[in-house]
Amino acid sequence: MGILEVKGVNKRFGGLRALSDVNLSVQQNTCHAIIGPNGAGKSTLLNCLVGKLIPDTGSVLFDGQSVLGRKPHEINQMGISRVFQTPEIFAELTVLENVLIPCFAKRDGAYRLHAFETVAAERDINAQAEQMLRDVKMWEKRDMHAGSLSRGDKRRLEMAMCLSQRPKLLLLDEPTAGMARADTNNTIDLLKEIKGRGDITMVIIEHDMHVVFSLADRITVLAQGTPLVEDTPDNIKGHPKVKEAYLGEAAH
Amino acid sequence: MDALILQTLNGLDKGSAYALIALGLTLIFGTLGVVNFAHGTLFMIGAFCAVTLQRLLSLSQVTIDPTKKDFLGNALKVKTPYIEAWFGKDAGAAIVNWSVPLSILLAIPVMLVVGFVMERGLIKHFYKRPHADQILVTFGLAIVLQEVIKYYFGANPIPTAAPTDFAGSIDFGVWMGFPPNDIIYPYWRMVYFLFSVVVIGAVFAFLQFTTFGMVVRAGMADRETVGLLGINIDRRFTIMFGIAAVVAGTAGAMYTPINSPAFTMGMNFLVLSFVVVVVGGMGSLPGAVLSGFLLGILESYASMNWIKDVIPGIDQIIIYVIAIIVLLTRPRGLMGRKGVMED
Amino acid sequence: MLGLGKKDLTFLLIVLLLTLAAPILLNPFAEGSAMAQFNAGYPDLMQRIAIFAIFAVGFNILFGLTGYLSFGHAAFIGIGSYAMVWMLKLLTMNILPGLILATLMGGAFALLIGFVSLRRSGIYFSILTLAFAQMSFNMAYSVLTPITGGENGLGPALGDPRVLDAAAANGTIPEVNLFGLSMRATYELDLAGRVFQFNAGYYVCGLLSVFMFYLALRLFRSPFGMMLRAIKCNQHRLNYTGLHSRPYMLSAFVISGMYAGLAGGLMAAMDPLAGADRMQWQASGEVVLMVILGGVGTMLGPVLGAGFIKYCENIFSKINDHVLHEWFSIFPKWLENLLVTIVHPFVGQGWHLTLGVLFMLVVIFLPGGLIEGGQRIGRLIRRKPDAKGKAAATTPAE
Amino acid sequence: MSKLELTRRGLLRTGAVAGAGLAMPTVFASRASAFTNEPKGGVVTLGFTIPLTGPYADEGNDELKAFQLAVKHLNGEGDGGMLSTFSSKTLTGAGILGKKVAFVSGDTQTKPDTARATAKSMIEKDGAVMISGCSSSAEAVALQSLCQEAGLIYMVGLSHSNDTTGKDKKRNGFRHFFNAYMSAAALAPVLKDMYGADRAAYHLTADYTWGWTQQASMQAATEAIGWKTVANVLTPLASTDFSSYIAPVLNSGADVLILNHYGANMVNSLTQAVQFGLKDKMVNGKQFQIVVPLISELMAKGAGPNIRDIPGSSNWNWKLQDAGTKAFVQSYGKEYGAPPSQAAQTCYAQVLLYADAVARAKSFNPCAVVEALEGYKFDGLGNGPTEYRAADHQCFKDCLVVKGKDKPDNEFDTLEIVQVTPTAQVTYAPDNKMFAGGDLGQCNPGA
Repeated sequence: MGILEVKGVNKRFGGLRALSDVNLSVQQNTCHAIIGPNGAGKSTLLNCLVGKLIPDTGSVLFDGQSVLGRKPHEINQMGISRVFQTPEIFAELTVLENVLIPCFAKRDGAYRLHAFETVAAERDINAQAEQMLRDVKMWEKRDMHAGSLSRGDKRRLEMAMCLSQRPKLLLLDEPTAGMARADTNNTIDLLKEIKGRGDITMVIIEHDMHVVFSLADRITVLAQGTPLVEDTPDNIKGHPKVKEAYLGEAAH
Repeated sequence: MDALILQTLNGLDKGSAYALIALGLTLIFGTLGVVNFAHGTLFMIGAFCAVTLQRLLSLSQVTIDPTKKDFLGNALKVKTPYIEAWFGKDAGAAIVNWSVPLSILLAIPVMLVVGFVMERGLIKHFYKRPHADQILVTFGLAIVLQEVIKYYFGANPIPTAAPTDFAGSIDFGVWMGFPPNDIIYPYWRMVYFLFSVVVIGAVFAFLQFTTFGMVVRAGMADRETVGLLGINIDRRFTIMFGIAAVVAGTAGAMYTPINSPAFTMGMNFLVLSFVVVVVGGMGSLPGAVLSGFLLGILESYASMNWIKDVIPGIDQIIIYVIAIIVLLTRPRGLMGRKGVMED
Repeated sequence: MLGLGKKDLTFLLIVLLLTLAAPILLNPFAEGSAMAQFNAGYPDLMQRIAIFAIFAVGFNILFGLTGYLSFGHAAFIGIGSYAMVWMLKLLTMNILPGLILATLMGGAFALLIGFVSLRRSGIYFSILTLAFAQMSFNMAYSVLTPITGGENGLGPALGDPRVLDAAAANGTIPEVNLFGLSMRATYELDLAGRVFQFNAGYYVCGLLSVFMFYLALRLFRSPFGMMLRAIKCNQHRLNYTGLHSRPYMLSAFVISGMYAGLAGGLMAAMDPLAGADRMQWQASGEVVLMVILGGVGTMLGPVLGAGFIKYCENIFSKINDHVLHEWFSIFPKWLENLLVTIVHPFVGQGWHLTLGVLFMLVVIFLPGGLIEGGQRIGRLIRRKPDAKGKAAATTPAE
Repeated sequence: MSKLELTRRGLLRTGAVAGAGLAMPTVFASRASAFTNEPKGGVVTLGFTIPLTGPYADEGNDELKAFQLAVKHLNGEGDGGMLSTFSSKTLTGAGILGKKVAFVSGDTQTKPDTARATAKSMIEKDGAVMISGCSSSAEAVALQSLCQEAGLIYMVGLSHSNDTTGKDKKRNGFRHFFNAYMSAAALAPVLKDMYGADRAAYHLTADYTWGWTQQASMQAATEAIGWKTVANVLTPLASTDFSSYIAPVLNSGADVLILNHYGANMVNSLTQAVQFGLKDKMVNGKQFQIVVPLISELMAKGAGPNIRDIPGSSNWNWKLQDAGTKAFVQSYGKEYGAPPSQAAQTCYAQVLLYADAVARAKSFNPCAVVEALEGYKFDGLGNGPTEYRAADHQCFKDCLVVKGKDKPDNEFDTLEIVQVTPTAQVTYAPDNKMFAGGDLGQCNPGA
């Protein structure tokens, strides 16, 4: 039994069948990549995992509990964090504040009227945030407005925000999209390091095969809304079905 | 039953004013994406066009008539409007009498200019700013325009009469087989309702049947794509802003006999017209018109004595109650489109 | 100390000192001098500035931090005022129970209105709050007249029970007080031709406003304040970070409603007649003007804005042609007349025009309000090479 | 206005202190006054609160003109107006008690809230020793209680509600204008003559103290002559569109519409009633009629031809032929080019009455002024012999029944006087139930 169990999920948009009968099992503390050509339903699947979309049929269980119909903040409180395709950060807040917020959310839950405590006085949380920013090598930039960061830094910041919550499951939606090669490598290193700690499960959606093959323990190939194959990276590399699925797409 | 018909009629002309203002607001919002808090002020400026014309027409030559005495015992000063001197007494008096309908001729160019200047001079710079900024800057503009009018015309309402030919009321009841005096309706309000129907019809026809209108409608649906076709959408939108100003302005000018124009009338209508727009659905022209009439009529119904006996004070709050219910149950309003003003 | 950093503490102390010394600071010109009409150090105006500062600071907690533009906050002012007057009528002329009830009622109504309005955002939220406020106003003005006094206004009367007070002697209504200290009590000090009025009511308002300012300062520096700013930035991300934005918004709404309720209560305490007009949407618009003019999202901005508008309303509006002619009398007659003609529309009855123009200029050119204007000027004067780098790094909540 | 004298006082005091050398903390002398804003220099400041915006703004503008004129006359400028016809001869044009009269004025927006704020700043900033002016009774009641609390005299402007000198009367407040009860008492017999005893009335009433008491007075008086009351509908003072209130009148069975509206409110409601054709209709076999119990020249001007033949009552009219009226009309007309309205006359008279009371009492102390005014009998201010009744501070005098003139000779010829109702007919006992529930209380000198 995996930490994340997707069973028989179907989703239609009008006449379009976005997901049909998707089954997926992600084992604890592994990195599971989902790849597939454009329009294969990767994003739809991800949105189903975080409660943004509700599948027509089927179930999504995380840690034995259903995530369907829950609001995003409830899902996050269950231990699922998400990195978006374009970095979603608090642009007008400082880098440090961006990381403090998830730390508070982790400690205090979805809502707490901590109106008369002072941020600066919360030593534990500040220490946590500092550690996290040092980990991603952004401590020097802690006082900058997050909106003025470079794209790569924004991505790292978002990652730091997610990781600072020590989630059980980290969902990454094309974490290296639009990044320069050096940044991509940095990100891979960072993710490898996190993975190396052995206390986190990752689900990653990615186009960049380099990233996928450096990180993933298992790979699911999605095509036209159905999982084509699921296997280890080595086996996927030479799989005929995968080649067939990607054939239409010149880019890959 | 007769009371219901009476209040329906009564609601129609209130609704006409709401619908006309809401129509203009929606045109601006739909085409330019700007929330215009100064729109009520345009209505007010239109109303003062009627006042101005009336004043212009009654500019008088002063002669002294030594045979008569004024209240202080001095010789009486007699005023003769120039217009009577030029066109003869009867023709002159008739022109003065018809100054309100005639003021439309003044209101159209004035409002076009006001609209163009507003759009080119101010609103243009706010297309890319957040809606809150647009609300704030147009709110500021509304205060400024209102104060300018107050400065020139004073704080008091200025009675502006309809042509005497429209004095009195129609007895609708008699046509429908009710006893006389059951359902009466002033002629001028009838005129106002017909006027609003014509204006609304003209705006829809313009959008529906002219190429210009087609482009604008396409632009309302998808601005970027139309821009890509090499059509200068911005200029057309400026013209639409002018048209919206004209709709509001003429509506204001024609409204003067119903309600004496005062500098506050714009702000008074503004809140209501926004409620109308939101109930109708932001960006939906038919929605604006429909909800304008609907709210006008419901407001009239609510002011019926027996309803007020059941729910005291309902006439004062009905519009807001409806707005709240609609917004909570049909977030996009009665006929709103998806994705308008939604974050 | 007081849970504030050193910088904030100094800041608060300065505000406190300014508040205490206001009767002197606002009366810089000798009585009878030509400039005396610019003196603002009389109780009524100082009370008003303090009260509207509370209102604006509270409004800023909602609008400044979360970016939700409410057009209906005046309703809470009215509710606070009515609560206050009813306490004065039923319980005692001591303002304390009234102030507590006013704050609570403000909060309670805000909870109700906020709960419904916050289901929507953006302009829909603005319209919903507007609708609620207009509804409250119209009801207070018509059908609720037995409770609110409608157009007459609601004030204490001779026949009121006032169960906690001793029976009133000689047919006069007892004075509004705080544990016996009359709100009208004024100590007048005649010094070098200046008459300084130290009024008990003002000090109640002033100290309360400093206290409310302090609470707001704490809130701005708290995790809660940070969450609210995060809502303004990116509500989407906040939700995916495990935080439920709606209760945060609702709390902010209720807190700002309580500020408004307290302000309304104080208003009625300083002058025990509550009219429905203070609930009208134009009154809600006024607080928006204050906050924007001063500097939205800043600590001091709303206070500045409130002071500025109330000062103009009371002082600017009294400048008539007569005064203008006096000012410009040093110029030749034709120039004097010309200047008076130019200035005339902007002063006296026309001060709203000045306000409108200024407001537009601020929205267009100075989105940070007077505070930003001050900062820009300060930067121009200093012009240090490192100023640029620092400016980018300062937090917006100065 | 000039406050030169005050400066001198300030200088003198500063000089004295400096002379005393490094002497004492007596520098911090608190100011002692016998009463609120005791005028200490050669100038006395009066505060005029008038509505320049809002539904009664027309009246407010006229009041301001009258106040300015009265101050001029008190200071000996202009032709002296009613100073010469006033029965008391204490006022000689040398200010009040030798002090030059200055004034401050402020807009009340026809709102009691704003009126109080305006008055407060006049009291605290400008040092006004007396407040006068208003054109709604809500303002009057609000200002009266403020002045009672602050220890000033309040000379009511245009306020017609019974409550002003009824349940909300105050020792420090005085009303020259007549009231709703008097209107009804004067009007009812005339209405009976004009329209007969078998009538059914429909009331539209401004929803505040004045409207309520006016409606109650009219209902009582018309029912006493045999009329029936069909309905009474309250309309908010702020409303401008009355169509939904007027539309149901005709089929309600009523044949008279009584508009308990004033100012712009009344101009709008009357215009709309005429638009609905009410004036031309036959109901119950009788010509439908409209009555406006309180009419002013300014409203008549605003309503234009619509006011023709409509009866109502007035406190005063410029066409009266007594010496006081003539002097006032001359003086006002020359200054402003139009005859004064009843609002102007009452405000002008109030300022004179106050000044005279101060002169007779030889003190600005409110308590002395109260004593001088209570039970005071005077004449020559346009209303004939008048008494300030001590029991409720209401003036008792003749009042007028007027009606809109059918064929006006000129633009000011809007009303004609139907009847001058003698004082006796409109007098009532202080404990009349329409005025019950109030208490003058003690006079309050403040400070």
